Amino acid sequence: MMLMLVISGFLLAAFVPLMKRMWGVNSTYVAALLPLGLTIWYAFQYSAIVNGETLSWSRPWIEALGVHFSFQLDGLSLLFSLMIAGIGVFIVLYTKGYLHGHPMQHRFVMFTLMFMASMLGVVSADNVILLFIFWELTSFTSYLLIGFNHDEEASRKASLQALLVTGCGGLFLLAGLILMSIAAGTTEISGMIAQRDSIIDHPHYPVMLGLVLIGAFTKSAQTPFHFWLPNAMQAPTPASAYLHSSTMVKAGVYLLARLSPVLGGTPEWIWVLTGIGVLTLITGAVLASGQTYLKRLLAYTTVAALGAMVMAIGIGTPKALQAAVVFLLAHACYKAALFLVAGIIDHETGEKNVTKLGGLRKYMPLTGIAAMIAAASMAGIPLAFGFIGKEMLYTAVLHHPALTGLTIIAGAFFMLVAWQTGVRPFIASVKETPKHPHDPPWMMLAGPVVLGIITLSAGIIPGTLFDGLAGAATAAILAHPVDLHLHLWHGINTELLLSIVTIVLGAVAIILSAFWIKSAGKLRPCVRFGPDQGYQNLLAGLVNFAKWQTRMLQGGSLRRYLIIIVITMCGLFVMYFIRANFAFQLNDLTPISPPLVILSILVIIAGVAATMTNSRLGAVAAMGVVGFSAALFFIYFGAPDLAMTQLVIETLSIVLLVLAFYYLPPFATRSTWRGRMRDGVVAIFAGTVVTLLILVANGVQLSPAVSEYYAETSVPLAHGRNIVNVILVDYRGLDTLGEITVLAVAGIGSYALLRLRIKTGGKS
Amino acid sequence: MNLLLSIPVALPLACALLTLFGRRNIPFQRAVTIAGSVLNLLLALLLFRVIRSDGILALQIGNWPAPYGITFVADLFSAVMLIMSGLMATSVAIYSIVMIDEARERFHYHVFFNVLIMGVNGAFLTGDLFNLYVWFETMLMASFVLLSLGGERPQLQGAIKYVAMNFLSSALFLAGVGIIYGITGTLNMADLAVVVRQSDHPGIISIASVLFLIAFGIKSAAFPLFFWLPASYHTPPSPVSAIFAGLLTKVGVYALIRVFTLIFMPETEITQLVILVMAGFTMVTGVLGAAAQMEMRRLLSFHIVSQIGYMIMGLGMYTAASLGGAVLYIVHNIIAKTNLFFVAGVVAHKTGTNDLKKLGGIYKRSPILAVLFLISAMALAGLPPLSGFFAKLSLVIPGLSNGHYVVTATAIAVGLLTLFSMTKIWNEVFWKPAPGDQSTSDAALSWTKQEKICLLGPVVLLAACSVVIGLAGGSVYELVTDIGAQLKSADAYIQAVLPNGGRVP
Amino acid sequence: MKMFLNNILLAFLWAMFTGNINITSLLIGFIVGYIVLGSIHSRSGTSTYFTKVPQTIRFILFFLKEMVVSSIRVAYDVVTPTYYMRPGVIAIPLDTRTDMEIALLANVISLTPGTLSLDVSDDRKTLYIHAMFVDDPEKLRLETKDQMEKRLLAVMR
Amino acid sequence: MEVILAIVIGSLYASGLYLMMRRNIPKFIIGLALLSHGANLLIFTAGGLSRGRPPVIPEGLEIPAGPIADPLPQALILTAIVISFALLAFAIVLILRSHEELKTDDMENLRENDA
Amino acid sequence: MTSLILRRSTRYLFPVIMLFSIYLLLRGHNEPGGGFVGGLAAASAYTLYALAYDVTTARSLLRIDSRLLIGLGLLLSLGSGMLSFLFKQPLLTSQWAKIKISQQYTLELSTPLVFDIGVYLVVLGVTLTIILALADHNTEENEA
Amino acid sequence: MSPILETASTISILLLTLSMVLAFYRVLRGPTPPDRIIALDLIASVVVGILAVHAIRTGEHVYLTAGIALALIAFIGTVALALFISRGAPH
Amino acid sequence: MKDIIIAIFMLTGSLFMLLSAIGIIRMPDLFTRMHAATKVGTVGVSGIVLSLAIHFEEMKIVAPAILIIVFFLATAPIAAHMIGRAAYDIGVELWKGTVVDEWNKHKPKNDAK
Ligand code: NA
Ligand code: NA
Repeated sequence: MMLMLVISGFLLAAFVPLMKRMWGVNSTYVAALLPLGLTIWYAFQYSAIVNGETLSWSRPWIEALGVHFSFQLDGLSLLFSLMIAGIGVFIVLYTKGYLHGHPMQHRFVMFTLMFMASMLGVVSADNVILLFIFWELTSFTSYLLIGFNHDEEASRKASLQALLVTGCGGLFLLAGLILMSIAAGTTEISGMIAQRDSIIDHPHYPVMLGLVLIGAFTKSAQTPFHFWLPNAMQAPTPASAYLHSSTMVKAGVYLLARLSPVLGGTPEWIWVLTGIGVLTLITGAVLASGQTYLKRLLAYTTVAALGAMVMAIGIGTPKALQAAVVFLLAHACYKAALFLVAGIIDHETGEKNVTKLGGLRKYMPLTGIAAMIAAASMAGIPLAFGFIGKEMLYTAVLHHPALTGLTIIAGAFFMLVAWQTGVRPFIASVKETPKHPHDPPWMMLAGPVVLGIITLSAGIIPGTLFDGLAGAATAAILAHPVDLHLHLWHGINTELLLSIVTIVLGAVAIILSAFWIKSAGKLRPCVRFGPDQGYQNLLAGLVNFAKWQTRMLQGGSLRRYLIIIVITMCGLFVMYFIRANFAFQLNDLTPISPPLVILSILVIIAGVAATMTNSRLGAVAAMGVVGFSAALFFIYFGAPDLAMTQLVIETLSIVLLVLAFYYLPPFATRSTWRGRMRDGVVAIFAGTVVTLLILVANGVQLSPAVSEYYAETSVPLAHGRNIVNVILVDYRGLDTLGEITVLAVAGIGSYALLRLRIKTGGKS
Repeated sequence: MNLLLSIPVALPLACALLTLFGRRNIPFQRAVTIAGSVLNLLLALLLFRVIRSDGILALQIGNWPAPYGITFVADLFSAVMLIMSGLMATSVAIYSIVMIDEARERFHYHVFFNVLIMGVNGAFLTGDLFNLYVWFETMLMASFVLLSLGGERPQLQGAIKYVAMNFLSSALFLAGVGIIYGITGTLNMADLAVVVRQSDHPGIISIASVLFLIAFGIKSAAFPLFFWLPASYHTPPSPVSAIFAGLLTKVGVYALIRVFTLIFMPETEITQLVILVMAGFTMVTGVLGAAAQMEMRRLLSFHIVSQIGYMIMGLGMYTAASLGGAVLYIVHNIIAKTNLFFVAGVVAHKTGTNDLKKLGGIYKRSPILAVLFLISAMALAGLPPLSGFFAKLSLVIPGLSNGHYVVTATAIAVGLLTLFSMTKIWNEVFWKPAPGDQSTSDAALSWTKQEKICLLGPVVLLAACSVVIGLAGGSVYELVTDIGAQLKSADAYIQAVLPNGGRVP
Repeated sequence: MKMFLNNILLAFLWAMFTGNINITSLLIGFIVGYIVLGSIHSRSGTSTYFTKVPQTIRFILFFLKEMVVSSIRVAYDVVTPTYYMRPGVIAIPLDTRTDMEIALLANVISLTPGTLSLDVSDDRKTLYIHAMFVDDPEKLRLETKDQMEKRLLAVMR
Repeated sequence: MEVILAIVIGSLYASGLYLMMRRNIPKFIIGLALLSHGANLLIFTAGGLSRGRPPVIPEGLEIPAGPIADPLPQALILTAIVISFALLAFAIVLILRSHEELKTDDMENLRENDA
Repeated sequence: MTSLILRRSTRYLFPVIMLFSIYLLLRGHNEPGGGFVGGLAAASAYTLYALAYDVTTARSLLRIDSRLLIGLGLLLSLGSGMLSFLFKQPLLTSQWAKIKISQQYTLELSTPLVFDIGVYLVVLGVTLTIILALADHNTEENEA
Repeated sequence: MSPILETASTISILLLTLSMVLAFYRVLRGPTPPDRIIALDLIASVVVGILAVHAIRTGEHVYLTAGIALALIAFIGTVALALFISRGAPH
Repeated sequence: MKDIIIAIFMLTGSLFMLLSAIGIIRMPDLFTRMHAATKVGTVGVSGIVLSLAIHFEEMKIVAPAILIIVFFLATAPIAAHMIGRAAYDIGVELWKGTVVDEWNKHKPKNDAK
């Protein structure tokens, strides 16, 4: 059941092309029914989960690898699932308007559904490998979504970047998860929680932690991996709204929250998460403030917000975790709304630069209201949900002055960005835009409006709306129940004061914004030293290194290939010879016969002569001598069949060579003296190794040879007196069958090669 | 039942003969090749079922008792490889109908193809070291001809190097056989396994094993012995590239695994180390080679090298699990790689080039081709839940469990680079707008009925396999675990070949 | 007829190969020979095969003697420090007509006293030989024609 | 004798390899042939040299009268000889065709397709 | 124009060599010889013919396309090996039949012999295919 | 085997091997291509000689067939080589 | 007695072989070397093979032995003729002591390569 629910997005995606054929553009509406249905289903689970129940479902998949279809729906999962499915509804609807008339609209919907399913999988999987599978699928589907406008090079680059960065992180994550599984002896997260000690105390714990964190940080765009997220704004806006504000980028946060009871609480955990989190918070906030393009502005604040969540999880106190959950929820609502609004603005005006926008409230009042609510939430203005989140965050960091200070500064920047993105375009003086704007169709407005309503109501009655869900989620992170209550008003306390400070600072920032943007613009060259440039350099360096390596190794010179192979072989032999550490057993040798010695010298000279001569006839003759001598060896040691075959083949080989040389140019010496010396040394090295090898084998006889059997059975059983022939046609006839097949192919193949000439087409 | 064991060799030879005699009738040749391949596949499936339920089958060719005659042995590993061979033969045979020009068919393409399959099947089945050499030569000779048939310039350039290095490999293999026979007096691999396990001269056996390591290392294109592969695999017609890329190199790996698990591996840790080092460098150099390429088939060729590294990594770790992983990787890679070469061929067929710079817009022009490519490419890159992911996982887990951190980390990192290369193809060939004249280059690709069946059919089939292996991971993995166990402990193999304990001394 | 004789000859040859000269081996030899001859189509006829036998034997003996003698002469020149030879290339006008006769003559000349056939002129009327001991070209020419060609033709015709 | 033969085989391997490394393509063929000779002799030597009788059982006997040379390596070499002959023939044809198409006898001119 | 002497000599040497090759083939099971060396010897005979005359003559002497000869040989070998399937025996299990011709002479028919004949034909066919194709290589034709 | 034959055959083998060495020298030296060919041709004859002496020494007649093969077939190589040097190749 | 005859044949044959080999070393030009190689070599082989025939006596061995001789006699002159012709064709120089070259009259020198 749960498997079907989770992957229903994939199933429906498979039918999207068919739906398109049946219902045309309206199929998008049909597609929206799925997230809607899912949202409703999850909503139905609400009460049970809030009451502390956990829904789990498990089916075996790959037992031996510890991969099961095991899902678990607890508070944390439910929170995310509701977000994913719920926002999914609006995204799909939004697409209908945003990609109106786009021939590939259905494909975008398809990818969105697939992404949704992957995301649901990530947040419901209990098995780490299963989780990883969905994790990778989110990377992959987001690759397709970011690269949706693939005609543009920027889109392709950005999608690749996102894929490589998150994919790279994914691989670290995989290693980390496997190491954790090995340490814990289970692949289920629920099981790992029980085995927490064996993981925490494992000598490889820092490694596991590091690996998992890299995975989470890349996904959630933590500094220094944050750079891919702003670039990913090449994606169509609904994708950005979905992936890069409310869902995918939060997968890392989810993972940290999910594994917090397994890995968390250690000093390493706390320091790294808090440090990276706050660093990301500040980086994102500062970089955001210098931007003028709508979506990039939003993207950088997303980075910052993710940093805040990571920081909160790192702190790890119940209050901090609560803050993380609530902030996450609030952020999802306002950021998705703002992205959608940004898309509407872009769609309606054709303008992306906030400084060139103004007075839109006249043309798109509804959009403006929704945008301003979202902006208020982002700025942390009371009555908006964001205020609650920010207050709680302050509570969480309060004990630490540095964190508090940095958070306040970030909050001020948030307010600036909220102003830039959600307010200014609507209230500033009217500016000309490429297109004449007006409120978008309802499908596009639905998202911002509904999210605005939620933001507002959650800001006013947070407890009623989210006490249960946030509590259950926090409980899941803590792995024990908590009592959580959200209030708009806590009385006058430090947090409130900090909020006021933030708002004042933010107001100042807004007033100084024009100046700030200008000076921040000057800072932009600094980005050259940032991680984005690092990524570019790394990639270019990789390709250059690859080219260099390929030139070195695969340069096209056969002799170099051969030399490398031969030296490798000889090197290995030498290594083995030395390691084996034995003496040659040169006993039991056949007595030396002077004529054979002479013959041997003859063969050696002939071989060397063949290498030295530039006379083709000389080479052929030398070869002939080697052949005749080999035949004589065969005769001396009792192999008449071999000798005869060798002699006849020698003749035919000569004919063949003569024919070949008729068509080929005469021999020529092309190598330098040095080259010949080098080849000679390598060849002699190889020859020496072969000689040693034979001598090694010569002294050993581990068991009697099987051929005794042939001598005994050749006449009585195989009816032949020439044992060699009997072996060839009977005992080992299959060898011969294979061999004549080789021959046949050589014959027919040579014929075909000689006769068939196909002129090369394009390639010269 | 075990009498059937010789059919995978006899049948392709019979088909080769039929196609030789029917050389003027091309439709007849095609029908014979396809029918033969399908029969082979069915037979392999049947054998697999039998072996899965009844255990290892052995057949004494010529009715001479082992170890005196030649034994054919089919354990699970062999059976799976036979299925692969049948599957590849079938899909390539169908694919060839469109992709091989009639001139080559008139010049006995089908003969060579069938002989190639015969050699491959023989190599998978034989339990005799010298017989293995013969099948390697059969395969090799057929591949020489297939590679050069047609005599186009790039073909010939590649073929010379291919011939040179594979000849060297054969010479070393032959030398190895000679030495091994000299030392042990037997060629039967099960008998060898017995002799070696009882011997007190491990050093000498392991010295002899170097010859096999190099010989099979060359055949399977491991570092630093792979040079012939990128030099040649992109030059012949695409069906030939496809069968080479998918099946042929894996025969080398098969031999490596077979010989080293059965005969040499029990010997020494150093061999394991050597293999692991080889594996790591193979992965890295291959994938970097691919990163430097701007031509589809060349890029894919380097990837073959890279992925061979994974397979021999499984051998190098030498646990039941890692051996199973290696087998799974082989299976996955045969399917995915063949399919990628198929797609590359189709792209070249439709556009006239495989040059990434000149290509583009295929995503728009043929979404179906794009999807099919993407499935295989992502399978290759190890995207879950496709076959490649589990294949990699089944190597990574034993790697991390047994403390082979360096090579495992390499394997994981190379996965990312593989992804990089696959997306490069995807970007350049499919996503990027076609360079040049938009009006002609944006038109949707049209497929004749024959093309639909012969080009897309096999591609769909193999892509489906990649998906199914991933999704049906449970039973597949159970199978490879059993294969790994069978390989790790040679007992069942020896028992099947030498039921009476072999020779009476 | 010639065909038949050839066949018999081959059958005999077969028996000699096997070393068992008896009916069965001759019979098999005949069959094998038939196949061999059947695979080529040679046709040129003489009929007086049986009458030539004594002449042939005499010629063979003469030839063998000449061969040994000439070998000794050459060998002598090889071992002795000074060269006694007076080599030269001589043209010998031919009376032989058929190709077979020319070929046989040339081969026989090659194997006998210090002479070596180099080539036959295109009009088949002259045989060029290399001789080791050319004291007088005319004498050598006559000797060769008289001793070799005449005897050979006697056998052949 | 084994030692001497081992040296002979080593020298054949060396000569063969050296010729295969030449830039001049026709020399490659000779290298191939020498290497094959080396491999054949290697099997012969490694299989055990013996001054025994040839492995032909005299007529009328059931089993050989005395020790015989090991017939198995001989059979293997016979197979290998013929295979290397086929390889040699094919290599010759291939090199000939390459020379025709590529118009060069220099191995170093065959680089364009490698990477 | 090749040498007249060579051509004439070839006419009588050719059948002799062929005979020798068949002799080698048939005695192979009991004495040195066999299909390989027999086939090679036969190929030498045809090669001699091609050298003395020309390729066309040598081809016409063979009468049958050498590639078919290869196929025929392989077919014989494979067929003799598969005969054992009839008796439910493994591939290449030898079958023997003795036919008594006369008192001393028994004709032994056996699958190994047929197998060896196949080898002979393949070796002959292959060698000839290659040598003849090489020898008249300059013609450009694309006909199979 | 009698001592006479033993000695004679040993001397013979040595003489023949020596002949081979000398012929081989001519193969290496040339100077003209035909020189190499006749030397190779002579080596073939020497091989038959060695073969025959070896047959006597061992009492094995099975080597004889190899002698026939050489006598009948080796000259074909010589013919091919001769044709090669005179005209480049046969056709 | 028989052994002595065998030994004589064998040694004579071998000696002839050696002389033939010395011949092709010592003789001044190709054509004279050919005399040594062809004739002396053939006689040498024949001697050795004859000794073999005498040694074994049986028809089974004598017949093939004779065949070896016959075949040598049949093929050696052909080979010699082909080489001689080729040598003359490509203009291999005759020894300076050559007394007469009648072929040259019919064959213009520029024909040689
Ligand atoms: Na030994
Ligand atoms: Na040994």
